[in-house]
Amino acid sequence: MLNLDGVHVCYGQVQAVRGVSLTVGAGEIVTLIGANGAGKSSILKAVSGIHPISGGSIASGEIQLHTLPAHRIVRQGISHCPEGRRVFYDLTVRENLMMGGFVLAKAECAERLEQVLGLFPRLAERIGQPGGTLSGGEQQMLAIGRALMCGPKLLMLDEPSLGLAPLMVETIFEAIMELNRGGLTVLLVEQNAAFALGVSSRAYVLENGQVVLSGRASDLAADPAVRRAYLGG
Amino acid sequence: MPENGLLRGPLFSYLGLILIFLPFLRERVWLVLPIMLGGRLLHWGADRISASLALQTWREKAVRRAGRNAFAISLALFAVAALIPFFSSGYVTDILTSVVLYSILATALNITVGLSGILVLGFIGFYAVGAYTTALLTAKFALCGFWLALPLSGAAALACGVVLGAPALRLKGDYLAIVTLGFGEIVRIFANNLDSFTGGPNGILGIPRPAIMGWQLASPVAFYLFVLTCLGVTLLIVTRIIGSRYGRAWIAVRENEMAAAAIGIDVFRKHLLSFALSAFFGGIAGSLFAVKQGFISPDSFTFFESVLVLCMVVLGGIGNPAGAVAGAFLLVAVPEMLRDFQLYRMLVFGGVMVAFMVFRPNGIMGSLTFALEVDDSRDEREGLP
Amino acid sequence: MFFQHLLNGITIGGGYALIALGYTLVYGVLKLINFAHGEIYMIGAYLGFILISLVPALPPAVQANTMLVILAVLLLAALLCALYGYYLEKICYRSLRGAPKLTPLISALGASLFLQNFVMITMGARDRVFPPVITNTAYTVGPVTFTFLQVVIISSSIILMAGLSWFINQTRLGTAIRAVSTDPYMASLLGINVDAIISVTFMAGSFLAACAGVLIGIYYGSINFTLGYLGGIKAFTAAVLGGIGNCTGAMLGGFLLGVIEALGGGYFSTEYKDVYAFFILIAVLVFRPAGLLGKKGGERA
Amino acid sequence: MKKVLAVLVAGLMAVACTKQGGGGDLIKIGVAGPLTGENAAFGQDQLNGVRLAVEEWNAKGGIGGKKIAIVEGDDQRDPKQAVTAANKLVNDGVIGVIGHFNSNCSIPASAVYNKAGIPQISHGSTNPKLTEQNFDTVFRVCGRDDQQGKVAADYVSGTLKLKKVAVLHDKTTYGQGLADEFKKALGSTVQVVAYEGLTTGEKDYSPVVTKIKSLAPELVFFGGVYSEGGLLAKQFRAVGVTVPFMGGDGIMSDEFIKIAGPASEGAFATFGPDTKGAPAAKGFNDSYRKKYGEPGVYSVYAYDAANILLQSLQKAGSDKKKLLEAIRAIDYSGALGKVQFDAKGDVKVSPYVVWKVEGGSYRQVK
Repeated sequence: MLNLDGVHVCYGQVQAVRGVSLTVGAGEIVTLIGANGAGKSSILKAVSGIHPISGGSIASGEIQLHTLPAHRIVRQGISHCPEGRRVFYDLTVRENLMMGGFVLAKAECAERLEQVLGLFPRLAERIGQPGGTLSGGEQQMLAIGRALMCGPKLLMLDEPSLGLAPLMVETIFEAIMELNRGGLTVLLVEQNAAFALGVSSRAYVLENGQVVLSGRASDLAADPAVRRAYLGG
Repeated sequence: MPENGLLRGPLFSYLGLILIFLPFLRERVWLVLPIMLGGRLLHWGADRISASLALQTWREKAVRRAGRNAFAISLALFAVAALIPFFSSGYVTDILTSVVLYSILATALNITVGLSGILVLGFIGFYAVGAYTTALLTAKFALCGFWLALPLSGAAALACGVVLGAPALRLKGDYLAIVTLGFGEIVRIFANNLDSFTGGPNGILGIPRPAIMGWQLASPVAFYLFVLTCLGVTLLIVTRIIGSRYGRAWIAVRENEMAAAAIGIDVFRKHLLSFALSAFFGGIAGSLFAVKQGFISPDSFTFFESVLVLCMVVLGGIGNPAGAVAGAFLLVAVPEMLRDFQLYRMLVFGGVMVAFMVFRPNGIMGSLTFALEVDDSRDEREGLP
Repeated sequence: MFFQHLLNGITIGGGYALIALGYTLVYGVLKLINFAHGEIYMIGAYLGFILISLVPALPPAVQANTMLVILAVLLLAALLCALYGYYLEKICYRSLRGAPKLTPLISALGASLFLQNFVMITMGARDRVFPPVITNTAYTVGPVTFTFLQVVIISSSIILMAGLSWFINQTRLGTAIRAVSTDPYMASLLGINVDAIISVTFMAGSFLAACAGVLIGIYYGSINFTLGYLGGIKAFTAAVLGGIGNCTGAMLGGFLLGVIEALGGGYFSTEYKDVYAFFILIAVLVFRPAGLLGKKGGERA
Repeated sequence: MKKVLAVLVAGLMAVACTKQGGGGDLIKIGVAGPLTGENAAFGQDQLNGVRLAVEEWNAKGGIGGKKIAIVEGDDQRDPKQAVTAANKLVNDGVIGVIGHFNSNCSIPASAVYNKAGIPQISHGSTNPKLTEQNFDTVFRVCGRDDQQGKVAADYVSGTLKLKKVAVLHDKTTYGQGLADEFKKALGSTVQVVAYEGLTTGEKDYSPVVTKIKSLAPELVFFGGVYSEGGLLAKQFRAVGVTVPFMGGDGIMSDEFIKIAGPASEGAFATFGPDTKGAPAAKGFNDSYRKKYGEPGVYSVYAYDAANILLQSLQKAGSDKKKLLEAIRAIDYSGALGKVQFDAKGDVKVSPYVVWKVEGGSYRQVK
């Protein structure tokens, strides 16, 4: 589904990602865990084409993603739900969702809208409200719903639980798992390592822009070093 | 990165658009086409050249080296500038005097635009206040000599700066910009309409040249040397201020207002101070302009002039005092050099301005720190791991 | 007399509003002031003039249909002018994306000078006189005298604004423009081609400016190459008055500016007409720092 | 970067060079005026007028075996640019200057020419101040606004016998100067019901038109040029004000009639006597039309100014003092008729007459 090979990402003089290689197989939930500044978000940005890579390659099947501009990558079925939700504040919930389906034909878009509203009934209640008036959790639902509108094969989620009440976090993660059961591949970046490892099949641990550990999520959850560093005990 | 489609598409389409004007074309218009073509080709060439990293590092090194020896270099440049009129004509001296006057003006504007990051679109208003103060004091009402009028002109402009700044500086970015634009226009309209006071559109004639110890600065060369000295003093004061604690506070405010406020800098007062200071030097420049021309009228203080001065600051490199001088030189001297293009002068000038920005978006001497600050635009900054 | 001034103000305000929309649209997506917009308006007027002068070459049967001809001229001029807007953005702005904030200002001004002088050279420095395409009958209702052309101007500016409103609020492309202006980064993550949207925005703004140019050319009857300067400043003021970045604000600002000028000029002195406008602007900004309909926080960081 | 700049500079020079025909065997005369910018139309008329005169002289073999060349000085109607352009012309070694056009440019520039001791013959600056500076280098072939204002005022109060007029001007040195002189010359019998300034470059004058309509004057006088004048006349007519419109030499142009359309009918303008129909100017008109199209009203003034300069030069030689004396003593008769200068540099005979638009073109009425 997704192959990163020796990817480097730079911000000016700063090297954020140094030679990361990882794979995400079809139908998997893969988690990237690591401290702030470990390079997790940078990897997602590199995949979605928002930030250019300075070395290595990113491929999905035959397609070299890093050669495409950002707006073309969505058309490859890769959707990126960034950190901080970034709901369009002035646009209504419906408009927000419709924007998620911008790459689709109009009829198809309306169809997807029904599906997404089915997944998040809360959004259906708020359909005419501007995005900015929603609560944090609702905004997160909207952000995920919007990312799903294009009917992606791979969904990249950046910190979906950030700043949410625990109950809401559970709702969100349940939705993610349900989507996964429906065949969606998920690449997750999460600070809440306990939750993340609980839902995912495999995980990579990043430090200073490099992969230091990788393996099955359950194995990593049992790893003493990981427990000490990320699971608080 | 998106492919560079600049070369292929527009050329032919522009040709098409020009053809719309065809029924009215005269033979001479074909001169325009090579210029447009040339512009595109140059752009393409510049892309190629700036792509080579060697140039970038070469430039950085040169800038650093120049930075270390800034004082010596400026002294040498001033010496050269002071000698030029002795080897050239009155016309060149006249142009150079204009360059120096605009340099003072651009340096003054650079205090707000460059150091505090405030966009000012009506800066010429302060210049006008200074010029009219001098004209009224020395010519119209003959109340005092130039040497008293000079600081008074600065003071009058400074007072305007405070009066305008106190309410306006609470506004943000482009809103502030248009308030200053309004100010500039209001000053000009009043100057044009208060006939009995400012002479209306006729302006004020017969402003005497200053005298130093009884020696009238009547000759163009003497006057040129005088304004050059004024520029030197202005630059010295401004660079001193930049290097001081105040200057660093300004830069802090420019880089990040919130953070500056958080460490206890009173952002509003810093802005007001820089605004007033900038107005003061603008007034001084206006006063010098009045005695240079010997005649002022509202025509000299249009919005276009404000924009021209702003262009000097940006073209030279925002926040860099040397850049302001370079920008002034470029924008005064280049149109003069282009006089031989006659009818096409301003057309070519416009084209050169566009080309210049496309080649060197940071200005001729854009300070490196500023360039870096701008490079990480919003999106990337948020993504910094 | 008050109503007469009001009507005069609304007529001229309609033109300001159409141009102001261009500033506001571009400001929305790029967060910068398109200083060459006034020149685009001027170009639009000239394109209209060129097209109208071609009308006598048409078969008489077509010419007889005056309104249709004018509509066609308006549309064609606006579409051609949209191309100017497209290339203006491509040459002066696109290559400067990510450059210091004031840099595009210079290239825009350079483009202004270029376009202005280009038109001066190709079309001549003299005023160009629009052929009188519509017989301009005057009507008097009570104390107010208005002309047929005034009605045309006001109604077409309202129709155009309604059209823009529909485009921005009801279509997918329009929603994408709004999305890009709130968060271009997120928009590109959703597969929206931000560059293309910016081009569309410039084209829409230029389209409206050209309409204003042609209408004003027909209304006043003469145009010259310096037209864009004053029109540009006034419309920019209107856009800020209403709250730059806000389309309704631009329309409101345009009409308001026109009315202020008409009333100020009519009741006090014409010489200070622009002063009233700027004073009101400053007063409004002091109390509402982001314009009449702007968002509280002023501009986004 | 250096390379690019080099290419750029080389390109500029290449184009620049094609425009220059160097050589020291030339007599240079300056043409200073608004060659670009808002008033470029006037500037181009002026330039073409001078060009025609120079071509004629060159066709005759020049002066003293030397060809005559024109050096252009563009002032963009900006006084500051005017001083710069004047300095440039002086520096280029011109023996005399035709121009400037706008009074606000002529006045500051005249100081430069005076200092250099070279003659300046303005073809269109009518503001009295120009020749009131005691400069022996300043001449003009056009009249003065005080003469012109008086002729207009006399016509209004004497011939038309009107009692109420509105006075408008465009807030320029020329326009306001003329309006003031007109107002001054009206005397006590005529009431000025409105005196207002307009902004040049604007299209909409409805506030002032509405206001003046309510004051019901019997005539509207406008000090300014045709761009604004035409629009004003048109807008007055559109709201039903049918009283005559009057202006100075600035609206004396076919452009005025074109812009105002039918509203120009019956409008008055003060200007010099007929040149287009005058037999003396026939030669000028014919050859101008052939080369540059329809002459602007000031083309002939520029043409004659150039002829006066060149004729004096032929007589006096290149000595500056002698040249000035020769111009002052000239008894010229050309397209404009007879031209002689008084001590100040003004023309001896006040040239103004009143014109009226009848049947879509200007006719001399007095």
